[in-house]
Amino acid sequence: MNNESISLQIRGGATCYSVPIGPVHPALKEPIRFEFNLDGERIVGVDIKPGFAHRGIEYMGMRRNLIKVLYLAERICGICSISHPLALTQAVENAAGIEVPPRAQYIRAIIGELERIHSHLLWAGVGAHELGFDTLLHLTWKVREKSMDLLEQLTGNRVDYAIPIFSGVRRDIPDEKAHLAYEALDYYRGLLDKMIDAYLHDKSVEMRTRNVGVLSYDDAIALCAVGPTARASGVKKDVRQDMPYLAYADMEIKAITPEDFGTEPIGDVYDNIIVRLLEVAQSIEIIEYCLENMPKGELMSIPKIPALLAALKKAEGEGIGRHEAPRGEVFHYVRLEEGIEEPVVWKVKAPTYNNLMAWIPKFMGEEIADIPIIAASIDPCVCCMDRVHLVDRGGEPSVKVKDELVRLSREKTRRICG
Amino acid sequence: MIIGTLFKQLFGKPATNPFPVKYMPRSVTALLEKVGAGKAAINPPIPVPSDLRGKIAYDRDKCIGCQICIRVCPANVIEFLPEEKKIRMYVARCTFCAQCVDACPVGALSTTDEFLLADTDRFSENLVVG
Amino acid sequence: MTATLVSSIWQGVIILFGGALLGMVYKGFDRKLAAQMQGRIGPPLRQPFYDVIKLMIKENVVPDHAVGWLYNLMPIAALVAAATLLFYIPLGGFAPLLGGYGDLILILYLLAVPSLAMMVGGFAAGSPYATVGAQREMVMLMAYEFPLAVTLVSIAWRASYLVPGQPVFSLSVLAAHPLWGAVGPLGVIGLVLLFGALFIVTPAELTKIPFDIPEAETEIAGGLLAEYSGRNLAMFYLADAVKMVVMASLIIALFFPYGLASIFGIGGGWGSLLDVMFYLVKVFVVIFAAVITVRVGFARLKIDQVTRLFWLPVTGAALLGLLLLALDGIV
Amino acid sequence: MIPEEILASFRDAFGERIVNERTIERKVGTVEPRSVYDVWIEVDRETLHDAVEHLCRHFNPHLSVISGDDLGEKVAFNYHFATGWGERYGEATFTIRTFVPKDDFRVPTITDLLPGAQTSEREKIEFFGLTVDGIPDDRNLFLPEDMTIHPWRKDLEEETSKEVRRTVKWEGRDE
Repeated sequence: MNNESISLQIRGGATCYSVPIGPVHPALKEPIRFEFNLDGERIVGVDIKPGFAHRGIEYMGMRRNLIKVLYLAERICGICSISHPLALTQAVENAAGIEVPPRAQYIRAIIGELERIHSHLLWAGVGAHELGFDTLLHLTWKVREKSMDLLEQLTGNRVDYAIPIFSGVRRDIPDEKAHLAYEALDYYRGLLDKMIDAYLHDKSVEMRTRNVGVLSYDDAIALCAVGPTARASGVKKDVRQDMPYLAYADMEIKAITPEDFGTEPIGDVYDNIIVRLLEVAQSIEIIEYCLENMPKGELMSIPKIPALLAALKKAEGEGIGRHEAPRGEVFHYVRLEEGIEEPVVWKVKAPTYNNLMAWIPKFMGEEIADIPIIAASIDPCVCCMDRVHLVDRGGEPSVKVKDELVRLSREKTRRICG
Repeated sequence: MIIGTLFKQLFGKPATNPFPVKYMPRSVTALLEKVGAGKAAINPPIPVPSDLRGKIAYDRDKCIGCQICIRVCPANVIEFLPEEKKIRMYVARCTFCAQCVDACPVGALSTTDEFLLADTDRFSENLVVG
Repeated sequence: MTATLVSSIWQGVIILFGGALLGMVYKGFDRKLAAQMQGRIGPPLRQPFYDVIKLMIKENVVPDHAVGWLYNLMPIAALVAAATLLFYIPLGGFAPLLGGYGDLILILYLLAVPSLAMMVGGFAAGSPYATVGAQREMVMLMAYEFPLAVTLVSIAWRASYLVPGQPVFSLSVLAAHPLWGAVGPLGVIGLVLLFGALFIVTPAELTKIPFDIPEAETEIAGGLLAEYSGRNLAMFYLADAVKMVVMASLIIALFFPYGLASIFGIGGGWGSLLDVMFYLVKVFVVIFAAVITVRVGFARLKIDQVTRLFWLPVTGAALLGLLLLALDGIV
Repeated sequence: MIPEEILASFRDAFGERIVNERTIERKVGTVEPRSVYDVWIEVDRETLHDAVEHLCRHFNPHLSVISGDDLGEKVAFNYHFATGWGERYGEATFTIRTFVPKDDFRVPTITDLLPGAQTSEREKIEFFGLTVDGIPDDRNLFLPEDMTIHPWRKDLEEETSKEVRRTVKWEGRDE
């Protein structure tokens, strides 16, 4: 691919017209704006503008103590609500040199993989909805409930599990709860064939996804794509395999590509479905291994919170934490200084941050009808800031704060009712 | 084949839990009044585990006023009352991480399984603990 | 003379309101059963009525860039065309009110009018989504009109040999002389093919999944209807409901016009009532099979895929059906 | 990949131009612990582009992100790469750090080598006010287009907090 041609902004010729998609659009689950230049139904140019939900989390995080930062990190994304804490705890533990007890490592991995199951099922449902196949959406989300229920049983909440903490985990998985996990795993194992049948052997799904939104192997590498998006193109990149961490270091984990399904990787949406469904199967195996081989022992190496706060305040150094989230690599960089409770630097990299650029080759040359499914194919998670909004009504674009928006809304209500 | 599943579901029970009522009532407030008076029943929510991280309960007598919970609370829910050396929590801001429960050295805080906390006033009696 | 006119007007009013009412009831069934099939509870059966009432009292927004008069006129055109259709279609075993003044060809044109109205409304709305939707509707019309026309004309043409001396393009004549018993085995195969073609055209005519491309909620946010609101949207909604009944009635009139009353030998008022009930059941079955099951069982197709589907296999099936009917006439 | 290999290759190619280098070994695994490595090297801004080019030519890197650390007079930019992906235990993180003085606040772009770096570079432009020479697109990415403040610059703290405070006023209560 010609490097100069890749930009977030590619414009077509003069005969084109432009169609804006987003920030509010039924195809998008989170606010992001695409401006497509179209020639008939064909996409010849695209400009991507994220940032409608930028909350300044890193800015906030550099102004509060690390335990508070942990829960802030959990709220970067509601779906990867364990991935960011896992990466952050590892970064801080690497920086401060804190050991994590083996049992805690296993529990972190179990919750992480459960999240992968529910996230991939969520994605599969959204993908079906984008194709206009709502029935498949409802069927998929119905079975997704089981993993959410299990997470609620194990952690005490359906989202934002609050399980990892620096130096360990906060809750144990006792034997009386482990059987619930086995039950859920059996449930999913029995469903896998049906899922693969419903998605991969359905004619209308195949018609809409095969050779649509192709990301070539070379583009995936040049654009630094991560996670299932990269693996669908045949790039065998998976942090759990490449640079193991936590309990993943005890297991033989292999990056899943369409080759495991017996097909050549093309990098289209269909391959994305293959990779994600097979990863659900992989997660089931990992959880089972973890449950069976979970060592006994303590949960936190520094169990007292005041002692933990003191240890973190004393720590000096920098650390990198990486975790293979359902959508790809999550990366946290933290620098701590002695005597300062807050992280001096905290940089968060969510998977969509890398995959943003992968959208461009995927969109180019496709049709309007493919926009939703291609947009969904990288499983975007637009986790970003602000409660201000730009409004352009004839004059200069101006920043409206919430009070003003409330006032405008009330005015309109009055106008309609009166 | 998916069609088979569809027909099975056509005659089966829907997956949706009809909490609180199956269809939108003509008037929500009237229904709530009726439920309050015991004249109507609503469908219960799906049972939650006993160790759900719900609304935090506060044992005022046990509290020693050490303020560790205030240091760890990510949402600044907890206010310190200096005269009495006790705390007050504004549940409307709570993120239900229960870190304060873990941090409390004397066990004055605990989680409950209460989660139906919607209210029109964020300072209502139900949403201020302590 | 005056008496017949008054009675005709009365009948017309009854048919109009009855048709709209029926359409909304079937829409309610459509939503409820689709929900059940998807494992949901779904809205109550009377939800379409709530929707229409709510839309009627909502603000009618006209976008800044729209061509106002055209934009506001099109919903009325769509509803009027759909309502007019009711007068030409045999409902409940009765002969159509205006059966003597128009025939199958008129019905064919009237069926296209609501789609055309939506298309013009979409272009007039001045929104890119509506424009894309209108372009898609145009392509869709071109795709499914041909097999639809072939199907209707083949049947009438074959009937012209079997019931000589009658205006065979009139639906009531066709309904009175079902072809199934009159043709040979080749003809039956031909009729089955024609029925299949009409069956596939039905969801496209009604813009339901997998052919809801002009509206495609997740792609172009409702497309043609993206800018419509309030009363205008309610009129399109009603037109759609009426069209559903009309399409089902058309299939019934052409292929399943049989009544129960003659079989059981019940005459008079009770017989008519039984036939009406049976007709309602038949409409329900057709809608269930051609609309509800199809729309929950498939993904939305793309416009090029739809065009290919209608021009090659569906048109092919319709033409083959025509050929078989012709052969049947010769043999 | 053993980090020595990468480091040796860099020493050969750049010699004295590598200001600083550091390898951190970590043990992972609870049953049979094995080592994984974090490698850090520091180069001058002038060497940055060459170093990344060398990395791209020989080690097929993946750029995770570029992080920035405001140190007062200058800002440290860490280019967090990872190389050797594709096999078990094959990967090591490889961070190239460069210090950029605030009075000459510019770095060369690396998007000509790795197009995927654009997101990260644009983020540095808006959040630090950095100038990236040769980047094909330097518009704001995450922040509104008319936003002029640079939130991660510690010397511009006052302006930033004024903007932040204006937008996070809690309805009915000024905090």
